[in-house]
Amino acid sequence: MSLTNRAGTEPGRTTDSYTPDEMMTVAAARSLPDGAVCFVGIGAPSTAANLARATHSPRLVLVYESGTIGAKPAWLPLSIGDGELADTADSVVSVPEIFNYWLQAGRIDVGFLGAAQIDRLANLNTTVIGDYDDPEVRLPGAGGAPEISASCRQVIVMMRHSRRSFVDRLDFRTSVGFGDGPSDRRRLGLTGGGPSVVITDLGLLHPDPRSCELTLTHLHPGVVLDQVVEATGWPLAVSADLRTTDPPTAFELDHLRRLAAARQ
Amino acid sequence: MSLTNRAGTEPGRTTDSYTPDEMMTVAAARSLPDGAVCFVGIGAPSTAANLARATHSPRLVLVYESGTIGAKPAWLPLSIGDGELADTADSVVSVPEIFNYWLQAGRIDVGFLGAAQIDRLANLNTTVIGDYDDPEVRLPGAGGAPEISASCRQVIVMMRHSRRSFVDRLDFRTSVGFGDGPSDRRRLGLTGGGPSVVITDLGLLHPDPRSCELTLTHLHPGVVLDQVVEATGWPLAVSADLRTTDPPTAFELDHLRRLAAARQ
Amino acid sequence: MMARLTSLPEAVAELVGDGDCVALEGFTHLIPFAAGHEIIRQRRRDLSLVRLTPDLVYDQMIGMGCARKLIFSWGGNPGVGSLHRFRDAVERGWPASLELEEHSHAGLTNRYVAGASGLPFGVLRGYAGTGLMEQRSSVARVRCPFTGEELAAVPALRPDVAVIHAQQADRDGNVQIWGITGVQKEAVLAATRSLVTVEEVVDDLALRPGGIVLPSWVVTAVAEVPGGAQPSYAAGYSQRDNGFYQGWDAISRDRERFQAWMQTNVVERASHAAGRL
Amino acid sequence: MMARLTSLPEAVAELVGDGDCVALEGFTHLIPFAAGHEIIRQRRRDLSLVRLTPDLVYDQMIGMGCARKLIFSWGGNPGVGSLHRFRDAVERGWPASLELEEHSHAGLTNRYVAGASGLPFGVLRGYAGTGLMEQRSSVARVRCPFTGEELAAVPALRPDVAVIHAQQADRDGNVQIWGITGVQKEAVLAATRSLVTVEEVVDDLALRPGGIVLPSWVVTAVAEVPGGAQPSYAAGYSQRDNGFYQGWDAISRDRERFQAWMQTNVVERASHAAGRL
Repeated sequence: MSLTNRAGTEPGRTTDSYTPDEMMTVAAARSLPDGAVCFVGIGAPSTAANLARATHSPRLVLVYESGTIGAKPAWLPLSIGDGELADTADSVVSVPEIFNYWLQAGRIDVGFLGAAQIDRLANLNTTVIGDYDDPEVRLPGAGGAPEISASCRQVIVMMRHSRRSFVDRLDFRTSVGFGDGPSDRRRLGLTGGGPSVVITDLGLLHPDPRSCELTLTHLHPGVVLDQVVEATGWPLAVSADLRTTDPPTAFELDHLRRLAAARQ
Repeated sequence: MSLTNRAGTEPGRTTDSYTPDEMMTVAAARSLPDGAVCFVGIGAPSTAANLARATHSPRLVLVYESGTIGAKPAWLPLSIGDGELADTADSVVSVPEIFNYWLQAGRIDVGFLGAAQIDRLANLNTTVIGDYDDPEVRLPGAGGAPEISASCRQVIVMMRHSRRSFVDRLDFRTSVGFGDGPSDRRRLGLTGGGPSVVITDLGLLHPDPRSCELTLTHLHPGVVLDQVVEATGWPLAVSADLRTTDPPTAFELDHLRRLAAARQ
Repeated sequence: MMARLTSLPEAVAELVGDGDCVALEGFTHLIPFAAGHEIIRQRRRDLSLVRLTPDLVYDQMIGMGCARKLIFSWGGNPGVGSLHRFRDAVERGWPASLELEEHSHAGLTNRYVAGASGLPFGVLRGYAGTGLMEQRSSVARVRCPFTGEELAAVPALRPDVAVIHAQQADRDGNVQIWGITGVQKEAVLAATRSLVTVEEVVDDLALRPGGIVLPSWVVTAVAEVPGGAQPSYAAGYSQRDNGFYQGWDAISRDRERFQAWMQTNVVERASHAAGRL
Repeated sequence: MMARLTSLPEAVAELVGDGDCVALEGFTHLIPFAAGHEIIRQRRRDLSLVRLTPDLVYDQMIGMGCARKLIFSWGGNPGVGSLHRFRDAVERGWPASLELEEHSHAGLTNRYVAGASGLPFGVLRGYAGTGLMEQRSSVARVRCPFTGEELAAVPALRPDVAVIHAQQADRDGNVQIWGITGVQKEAVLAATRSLVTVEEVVDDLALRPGGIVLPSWVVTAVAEVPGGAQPSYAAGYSQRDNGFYQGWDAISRDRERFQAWMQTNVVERASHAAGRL
């Protein structure tokens, strides 16, 4: 990841360079409206959600699968079970309760997922690379992902864009995006809306309203279309109205870096 | 209830008269071994369990369906949800938890039940007298009784003995004792052992080991067999080895009355 | 969506409609009497009332003609005896006939749990061999796909409105309950709308031992009603008025005496004094 | 039957046998490291290990050859990356091959819940459309008798032994946990036997905010092991040693370095010092 851009400027402040990962995190944070209830995994999603909370969404509700509801961490936790999450939460419930009463019941507006592989219908693999019984790489597995994917009103996927991860065919389907096509979520009884956006270090992809196929809608500043096509393992659909993402503001970058510096 | 007897004596103490209800309560208390876990309803069972705890079973564990586990009330609560139960409990859990994790899972040694009607196989009615759709008396209903009856290792039934309550045929079967016969509990998938004894104000009835039919095994002091036969709505089976219950000791009566006096 | 802090009359006017399925839950502790009285004052009709342990407040609502149906598992005056208004409705159709759907505690509890969990049904060991399988209890059988065992299935319960009383809320509408918490969390999570009356609105909702919190965004409205659970109680705030429960037996036995008592003590009482009996 | 207060080596010797199905539960918080280390020292073999989030202690047990099978839902080093010993076992069969049964968190959680509830199976919305339906995940389908919907069914989990770490027990063996409590209550209630290591045995088990209590009579043995959850943490007693989790990545990457580290820091360490890494 050597790509570096110049951020947008604020009057009276020196602009700053930023990394593609920072652009990805800022784009994810922007997608979280104030007051939304987010089911947050550790890593980039947690950073994005806490950035949103520190900037435009002070009333964002963070729910971690460890059972902490309404956590307001002052720094970024390393694990989803860090004491900081429990100490600052409105309520801490058991793991059965978080999955049955809160996630499965459809109380979560936005779920975040990452993955090792994604396909053009936003199905995800976090289980194995290679054959299941003789894997090349054994990944951590499902965790909360299948039910986050099934039950949240919308799912935001955050992944670095590369040919190894944006694949024509998953080695294993851990979580369902749109399955085999537009009617599949309904057929499978999945109550949530499915992936609403895939945010990468190169741009944004949205599912086509009709086919559900992921379609490139935004390039991040400085990224050219060929880069994204090259980094995608299937013939990439591109929006006729391809736009450029607004670069991170100094305000956003400042908060993001303060959060990162306070990481425990 | 006008029957009155003389209690057993303790050296140096004046004996005391006692009521049939006191005899019934004392007999029930005696049936609770120390350390047993009891699921206790309000009224006579709660009195019996607290008497046992005050006398020979100091480590008896009282579980009330309101979710109080290990309650150690200093006085007899009027309701199963009195604050005294929560304040003195080892743990207070939700109602779903008490029924699913504690009762249904088979963690309770002894359940107590009463009823408006009982039949010879110790099935109980707490629902209606008369026709269900046009009842003569609408009773409170099932409460926790069906699952207490299904899941406790043993069930102790406490009822005043009368022809109106010991009936040939129940108006409604709210809780299963032995159903229609010895193999019925297994057929119905009931995991607990079923009723072990029926304690009345006249004597004790135990299910026959083979037929499961309730059999009179003990008369309380001063009660004669004809009284019990007369108060039973079916041809009563009587043990060949019919015994007399030991009368309440002064020690037992003293504790029982202290409990009753401290009732809130 | 955060809970709105409002008054009890406004909350009832907005959230409880004629014909609704309404669960005023509370297991001996924290029974929402004041809210029930406000529903009576606002003359709601044709309600389907749900509760594990309909006690005095449901006896009052039934006797005042609010209810068309009762979904319940134990309808008595705990430690005292019958609910005479409930019995009068069932036995003699006064003031109106009352449709019953009855369960065991475990069965009705698991209806709430299924509703709170977003499942269409719940599974339990229960009902087998009892008359409850047949009596409008909405119970079915389901077979374990692993062992072949048959178990009871109950349909998820999703009331239109859940009404509970709690000790505290903060100004954002987060609610805390402690002591015997019953099935109230499940009732709120299973319902489409919810109203929580509280003893006190506090600045800081410090978690108590045994406390559970309902976050503001799963509660529709919060109304401060000190004493709103009387004659039941709110641990940390009041004691159960056992004398009232015992006295209710005589008041409720007679239709005229009941009506006179309700007129004086509920109907003509200002809403803000609700619960202060 | 009350829990016995005993030492960790005695409890492991008595309660954990070769070939047992063992759940050392803990969701990031309160992970029973000391008990896992004692199991390693006592050289248990052929264990079926169960846990939602097998982390470093399972990586260590797998690398030391204790496990035959792993039932799990997420096997990584949280916030850091892979569990290298787990991967080595799965990818290259070192030190032995490892049979896998894998679930989602929700699925494995509901296996515990069914076990704790005395039900043969649990029901959830899950697995539909995923590869987990096929991969030895022991998942079946069940149809709602009311709506006709198909849902996932998972078989009840009943481990031979559950092992957890808690903050406190009293001298009667009643146990209190607070903070993130995960699925530990369900694991203990689902298991045939249970071992609880605690930070401290106290005279008076005063209930804390957020605290849950496991009564003595559902616990088999309690052992006082201060620091027994390190490098994870025990709220109120210690902080999570995030540096250790990050450092484990390098230690565990290499078989020899791993073995040397385990020899020095676990195998040759006296049991009473367990957990004080």
